[in-house]
Amino acid sequence: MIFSIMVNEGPYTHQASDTAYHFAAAALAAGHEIYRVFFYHDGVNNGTRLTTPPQDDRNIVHRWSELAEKHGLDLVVCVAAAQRRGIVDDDEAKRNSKDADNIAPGFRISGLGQLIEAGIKSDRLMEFGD
Amino acid sequence: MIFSIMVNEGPYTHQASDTAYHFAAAALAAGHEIYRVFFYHDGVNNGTRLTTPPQDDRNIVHRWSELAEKHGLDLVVCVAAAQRRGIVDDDEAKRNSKDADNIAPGFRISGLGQLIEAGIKSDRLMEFGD
Amino acid sequence: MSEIKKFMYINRRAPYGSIYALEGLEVVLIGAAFDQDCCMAFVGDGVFQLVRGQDSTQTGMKNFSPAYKALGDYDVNRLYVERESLAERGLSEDDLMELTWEDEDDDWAEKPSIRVVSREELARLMEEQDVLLNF
Amino acid sequence: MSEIKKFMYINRRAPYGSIYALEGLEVVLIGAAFDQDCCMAFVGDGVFQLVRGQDSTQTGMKNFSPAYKALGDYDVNRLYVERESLAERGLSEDDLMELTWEDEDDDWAEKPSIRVVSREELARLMEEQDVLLNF
Amino acid sequence: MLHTVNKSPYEKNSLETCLGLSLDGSDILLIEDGVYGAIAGGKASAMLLEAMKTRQVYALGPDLAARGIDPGRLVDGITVVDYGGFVELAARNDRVQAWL
Amino acid sequence: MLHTVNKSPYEKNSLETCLGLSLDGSDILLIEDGVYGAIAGGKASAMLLEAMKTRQVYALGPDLAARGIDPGRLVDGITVVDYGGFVELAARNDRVQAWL
Repeated sequence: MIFSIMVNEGPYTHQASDTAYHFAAAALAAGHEIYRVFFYHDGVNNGTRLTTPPQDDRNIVHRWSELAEKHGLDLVVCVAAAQRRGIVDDDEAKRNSKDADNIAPGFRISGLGQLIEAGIKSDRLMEFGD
Repeated sequence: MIFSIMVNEGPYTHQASDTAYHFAAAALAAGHEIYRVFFYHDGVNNGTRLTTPPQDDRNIVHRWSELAEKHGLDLVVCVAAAQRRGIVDDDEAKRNSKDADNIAPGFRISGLGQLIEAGIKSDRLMEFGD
Repeated sequence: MSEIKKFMYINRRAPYGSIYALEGLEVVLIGAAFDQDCCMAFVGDGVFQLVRGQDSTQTGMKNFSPAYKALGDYDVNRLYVERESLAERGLSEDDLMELTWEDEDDDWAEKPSIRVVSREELARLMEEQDVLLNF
Repeated sequence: MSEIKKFMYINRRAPYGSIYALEGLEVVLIGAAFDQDCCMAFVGDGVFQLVRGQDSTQTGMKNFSPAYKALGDYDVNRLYVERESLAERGLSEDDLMELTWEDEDDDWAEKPSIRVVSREELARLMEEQDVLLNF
Repeated sequence: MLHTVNKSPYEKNSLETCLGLSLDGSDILLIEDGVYGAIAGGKASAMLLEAMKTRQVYALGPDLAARGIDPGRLVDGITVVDYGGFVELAARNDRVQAWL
Repeated sequence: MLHTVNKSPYEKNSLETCLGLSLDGSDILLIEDGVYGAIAGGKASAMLLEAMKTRQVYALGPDLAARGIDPGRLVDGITVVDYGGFVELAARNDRVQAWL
């Protein structure tokens, strides 16, 4: 079965990103496919490489990057939501005249159409938020 | 009268930062003093210079920077909350081996003691959150 | 993409207090380009999104309520509003914006997009969907 | 800083679902170094923060409940828990962690930190404070 | 004491908790989505009317306007204030408490 | 249809709204702070017991454990599942709805 996952809240503040991660890992372990993970609203804040969580806590951003690398996941950060919140890749930095970028490995910035497409192409679109 | 203000949510997602801003502006207009604005929880996300909000919308980060410059406000971003969420200044970038920083003009990163001190030194500590 | 799926966008949040209503609407407007079968539901505090006469000038926030009027042009012309939610909040249908669409199969007659339905009707409509997105 | 103010940290959120409880506790522990008069209140879902036997291993989240046991050492020894909130949620005082402090004025006797109070008592305690911080 | 409430009483328990924990003579200011509780005829208005026997209730005008709520629609006796009025309420009361 | 609820019924109206808009035969999974609604003897348990006459209710074990809720404390008839069970419920039902 093909799943897609939507993450609507940033790391640490709400449990949404944690639950989504464990759901994704369990779905992959059960042999399901994950078509896409789409980060919307504050969920885009999962895609910054500048976090330094306490050493005795999980690293939410790294965990997504690693799961993506291991399973070839498509981690998409919504561009409109990202602009409002300051999540930027190299292209976006140039386009908006920013002097730095902060996107984490394995994440890419793209449009809302990617969410709709995920809804069309997947058997189930799972939403995790606040 | 001396006010301090605590902002607990990021820009755009919740109205907290907007209400806090208008409260601060109204307090200054009425001749009150603002000892400090302290950004905690997701509130630290108000302090990134990488946002590009839609052109027909307010720029929340700029607005704080400008108010701070005009009135000499002390805008403090909590370091522990900022580390979890990827808000970084030059010093923090070096300390945590990050290749970029994203702090906005007029904001500084400091410890939670700054919040307690604001509570002690101010007549009223106003909290805005979700 | 030849598949046509039924999308329902469920709105349960008030506008302005948080961004979910605005960013939800952005999804609906983008989604309309995909030629799927889509409708919206307004439940709980979501009904407040459709209240007429919104003026956010003094808050400095963007008044995005005019964008709901564009939905008809994007063929999003079924906006289900839960009757019980309106009543609990001291509202009636007269408090909502007039939202319309033009029916090309009926000589472009202008028809209302808002359909006030009961909780039970809405529950049944939800069961007919393929994708349920919540804002 | 010679002033001594009364700080009350009011906890209204459950742990784990959101970070407010954890980051609130971090404020209390830092605040304890400032020699102010401080206490905590647990109201509504905040009472869930004190439930014993928390084990977050399977969620991958940090179990921060042991940190409440450190509060006594920081002289934060008045944790007011609203009785009505416990009862509504199907809990009793026996479901809460045993939190204690040592009273140096009473030969270091170990005393309980948790004080279950009525809604009315809590409302009066709030009026005695200088600074009320909510998490 | 000034209590602020920024949540809709139809979604979250903040107003109810505020009323349970505020003493007679308190000032209560509804802001942000909290202003939805002020609509006359809504289910929450009974709770507010009861509280108003012993407390003064205010609502933030800019938040009412943004949400399309005409002041004529409010429960009788609620005073509408602007941001300057919010500052005044905070200054006039000895302490403030934010019910989020 | 699978309905997930991630909010405490004592703080927000998500569970109540879910029960009002779910048909007989639905599966309801309590996750995150939603699991607090499953405690027997809590005020919310009556609402859940009524719903369970026609619907199956599940609770996510890892979230119960994190919050110190022993499965023996749950309303009778609630099934505890792990993340794999969550995936199974999502796969087995034709559609999913997240009550946030």
